Amino acid sequence: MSGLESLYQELILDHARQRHGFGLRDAPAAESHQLNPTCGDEVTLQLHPGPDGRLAPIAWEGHGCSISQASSSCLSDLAAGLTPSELQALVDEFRTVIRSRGTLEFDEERFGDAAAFSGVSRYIARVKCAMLPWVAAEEAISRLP
Amino acid sequence: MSGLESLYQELILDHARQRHGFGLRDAPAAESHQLNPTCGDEVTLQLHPGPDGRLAPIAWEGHGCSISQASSSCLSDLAAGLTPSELQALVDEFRTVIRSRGTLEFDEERFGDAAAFSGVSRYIARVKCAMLPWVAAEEAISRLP
Amino acid sequence: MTSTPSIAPAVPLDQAEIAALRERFPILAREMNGHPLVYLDSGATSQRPIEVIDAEHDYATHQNAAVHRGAHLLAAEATELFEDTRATVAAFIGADERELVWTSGATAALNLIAGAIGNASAGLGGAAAERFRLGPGDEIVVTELEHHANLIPWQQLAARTGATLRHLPVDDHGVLRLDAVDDIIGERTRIIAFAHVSNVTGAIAPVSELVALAERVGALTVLDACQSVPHLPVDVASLGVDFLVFSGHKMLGPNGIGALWGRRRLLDALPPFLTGGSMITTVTIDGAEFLPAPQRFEAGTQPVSQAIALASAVRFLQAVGMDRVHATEAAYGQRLAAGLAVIPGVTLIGPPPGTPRAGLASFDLAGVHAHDVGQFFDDRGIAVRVGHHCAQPLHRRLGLTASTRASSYLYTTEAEIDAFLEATTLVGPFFGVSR
Amino acid sequence: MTSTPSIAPAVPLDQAEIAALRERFPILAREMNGHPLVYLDSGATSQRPIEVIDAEHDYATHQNAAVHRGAHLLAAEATELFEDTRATVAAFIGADERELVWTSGATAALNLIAGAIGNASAGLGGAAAERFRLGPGDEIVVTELEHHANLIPWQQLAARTGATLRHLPVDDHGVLRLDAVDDIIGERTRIIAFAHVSNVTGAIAPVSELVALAERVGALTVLDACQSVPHLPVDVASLGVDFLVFSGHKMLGPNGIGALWGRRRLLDALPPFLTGGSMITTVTIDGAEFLPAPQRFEAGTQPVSQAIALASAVRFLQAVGMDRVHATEAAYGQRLAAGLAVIPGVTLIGPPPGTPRAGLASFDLAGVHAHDVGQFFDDRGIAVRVGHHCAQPLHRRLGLTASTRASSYLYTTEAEIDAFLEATTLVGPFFGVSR
Ligand SMILES: Cc1ncc(COP(=O)(O)O)c(C=O)c1O
Ligand SMILES: Cc1ncc(COP(=O)(O)O)c(C=O)c1O
Ligand code: FES
Ligand code: FES
Repeated sequence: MSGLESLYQELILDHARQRHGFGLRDAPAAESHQLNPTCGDEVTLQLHPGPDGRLAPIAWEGHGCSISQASSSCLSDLAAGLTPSELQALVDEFRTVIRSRGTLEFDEERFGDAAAFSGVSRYIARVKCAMLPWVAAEEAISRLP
Repeated sequence: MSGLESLYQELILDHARQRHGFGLRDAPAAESHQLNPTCGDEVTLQLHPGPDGRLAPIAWEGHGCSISQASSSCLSDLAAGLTPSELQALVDEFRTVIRSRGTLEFDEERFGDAAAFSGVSRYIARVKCAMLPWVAAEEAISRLP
Repeated sequence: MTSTPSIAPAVPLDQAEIAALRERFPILAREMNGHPLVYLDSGATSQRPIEVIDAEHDYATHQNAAVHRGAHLLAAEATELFEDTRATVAAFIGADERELVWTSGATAALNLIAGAIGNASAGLGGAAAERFRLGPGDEIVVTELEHHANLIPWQQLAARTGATLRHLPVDDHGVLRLDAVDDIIGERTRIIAFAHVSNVTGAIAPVSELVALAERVGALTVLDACQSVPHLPVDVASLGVDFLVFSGHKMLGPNGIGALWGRRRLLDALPPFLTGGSMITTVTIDGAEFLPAPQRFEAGTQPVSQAIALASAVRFLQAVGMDRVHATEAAYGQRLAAGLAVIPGVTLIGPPPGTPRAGLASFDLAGVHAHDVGQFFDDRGIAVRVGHHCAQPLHRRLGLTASTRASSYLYTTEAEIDAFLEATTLVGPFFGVSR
Repeated sequence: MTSTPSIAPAVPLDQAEIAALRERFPILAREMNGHPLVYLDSGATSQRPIEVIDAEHDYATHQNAAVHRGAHLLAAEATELFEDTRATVAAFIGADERELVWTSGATAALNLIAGAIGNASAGLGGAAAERFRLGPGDEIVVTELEHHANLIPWQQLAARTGATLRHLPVDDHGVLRLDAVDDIIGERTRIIAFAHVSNVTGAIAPVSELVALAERVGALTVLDACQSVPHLPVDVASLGVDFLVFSGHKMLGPNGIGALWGRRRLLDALPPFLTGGSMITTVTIDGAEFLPAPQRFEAGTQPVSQAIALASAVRFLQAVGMDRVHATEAAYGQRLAAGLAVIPGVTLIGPPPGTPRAGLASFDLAGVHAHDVGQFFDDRGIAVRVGHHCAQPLHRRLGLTASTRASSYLYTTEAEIDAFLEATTLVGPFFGVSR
């Protein structure tokens, strides 16, 4: 797999084109807006309550590169059915791996499609792209009532 | 003659100690104050009328290094008996030689004791010292009524 | 349209000459991601020839000393070298050396002008500085395509003084609309600040028209020459502006140095901006008197080794000939514009092919974010710039957040331009953008 | 009296260690006027070891690119190198890297603080910046021995805001008079700015006393650490000041770089000073929003190669050990003071022999102008500084226009100190000053 193909895995390009969870909804439990100052891209992300005190899929809007869009899309799927503190644990893990400069890999069991982001961790300049929605999720969690 | 002795010739050190023309007088025909910004030293110089439309010895006060003090002292002597335009011509010649970086020498006939300043022209940092009273003389000439 | 003095068409460098020049730039021999480096980011920062790198090295190794304050020979030598660099760089833009002020870069130079005018407006600088005073009712005019460095300092000046900031708009391609000029520039206009060459569109500003307008209304002109001094013959006398700024690192020189040029009578009337050592005559605990320009604006220890390296860069450029540099890059600009314009999905920003532009071009590729475009190029060893290029208002006006820019210099080859164009055709397919 | 954390007495470098260190400094092998160079002007600017010179050379040769905005690998590499330098230099002064702002030098850093407070006082920076607002009735306190760089910016700030500038006086030897403190520092005091080590007297300021006073009245403290960071172990946390500045070229680093350190909550509340690219989040034609510190204060292209060289200088100093550097120079300071004090006609400036001082000493020689003294030294290859050392108020207070200063560094030998002292005994006789 060439460098470029490890970064832009098919799964990532698919998520970037078909953005799961795109579109904000009324009455979120919490919301966060994040801007990536190096590029000017933005995401607005909402947490909505689902059944059993767990979260519904994340709703979001924003614009950015395919990495950030795909990351938001995968995150939307992943959040569904987690408790806020489980989601926070996932954010922490995601950050650890994505900042590892290629020394760590995502666990496919835990991260599903988002495991395709393993290749991003070698591209220091793109780590912020992948992190963008996760930072927003973290802030939104801290704002939950 | 070592470098230092060519710069500080006996004549120069004598003039620096026994400053001819030191002390301002009332009612000058023209006056100028000059400051050497690199060191903060200053000179105030006066032109006074002498006989036959010619100049009296220059009167001056100020503080500075031995080069600037000796230069003022020699200039005071030299100006006596010159017309203002003759003095201006001397200023121009002095400037040319002192800025020549050692390539020109002062004519002893014309410059008298001030010919001892030939050695200064090789010390770029000290050219401003030697020039200080001459710049003041030039400004004073331009202010003559 | 260009206000540069070279009218006779110069001969572009031929590719053999360029190949020889490239030998002087060690970094151009690097490999990136398994490909030879294709450096098309000179608009951001240029590479340095070995002469320039060595000039700084030699100074640090043999001659380093504090300038202007030294009685010792080492300091006298350093001072002389330093002052010679001022004469060299001033001559390069047709200026008197007393009109050239060293700064840490173009951004610092623009802040200096705006900040000094702000000081004058706050009453500093005495009667001489009165002419610079701004207040409510006064207007500062910029253009919609300015680099943030030539925009935010004026916003800040307006905020501090109560003056109003206005702007000359651009059209849908990012080209300055001169039809709007009469509504914007008028009796209230006190300052007109604009880029000589846009770092995004590559367009060359109508300097003489804007200078004529400024003269009619008595406004000061400030020219951001960051993208012109490195690439075109620039002569301040024929440009007719009042102030001009540029950066060393964009013209084969090092980081950390730039310059402000200004008319002497203006510089001598302007109060200082940065204050400290080496710019004063007399200081008491309560107040200070300042040296005339340029020293008045050069507080503190100066970038001496950088000035020496910059002078070496200037000699390198002079040896090649700025008219030939310009002719070479103008041809590259056309090749880039023409090549991009025909690629499916590409929208070229700035002047259309066939109209004058500098040796750079920016574009948008429908459906692919600029950072993804840049990543694709990087994988092939092609270094381009992506983002808003510090010109957010222009991008917003064009409906973009980011674009991709290729910018050339005298060491760029035709083959590199073509490699870039070929890669551009492959980006859409890679990202599956159907067309 | 010193507020540095090193209490345990460190062992000075022995002369063999110094001889080995000197091998790293190529310029020290130079001859001046037929004599080996004796460089006693490190207080003005220090010399650079080959490691530092090469760090910059290597960067320019292999890695140069614009940082922070690049999608390409060259830019990513440069950005990483650049950000690592911040961590290195911050750690050197015990700081968090988010609290370290690059500037072009200490003068620029002091202007940044004073200018940003000026902006806050003009209403910029919103509610967060309110705490910095100065106006009539407020007081800024400096000392009578400040370098012009830590005096004129405060004069300008006072002039712009209507605040009053006051000063702590010195005694007849140029030593700070703490007995006057209670009359000067009080409820109206908003800022206290002072030098950690005086570049003229070599005295070390009573930092903890002044910080305690500032805390009592709620004033901000600004420490000019130009002559301390290069020579003593400095730890911002134990100093307790709010802001601190220093210059790279005085600590084995290159020209064109310096730093401002500030407490994070203060930096984040302070409006920017220089504005332009790379310090914003969103820019419209009418206004801009700024990044947090440190980027908020780093407008435009940064001194990247200089930061890399400075980090290399810091590693050099760390390898030697700042406590040992300090111990070595403290001994030289005593040797200088004791040696000068007994020479006929010499008046030592600053603390008397036996009291703590840095590794420098300034003096007046009755009947011989300082520039003549300097010339005498120069003829023997001894480079010292003469003049007012950018401290005119101090010199005026001592009844002098100029003095002669010898300043050491880690590469200075005892033999050099002694050669200087011996030469000093010969100056009076040469100029025929009878005694
Ligand atoms: C048109 C223009 N103006 C200003 C600047 C700012 O220059 P610097 O970052 O060197 O201060 C740049 C470069 O980034 C530019 O291209
Ligand atoms: C005590 C002190 N403060 C400030 C400065 C100014 O530093 P710079 O000229 O590097 O900006 C110096 C050095 O000249 C200094 O010794
Ligand atoms: S480039 Fe903006 S989020 Fe990726
Ligand atoms: S040193 Fe001041 S006049 Fe000579």
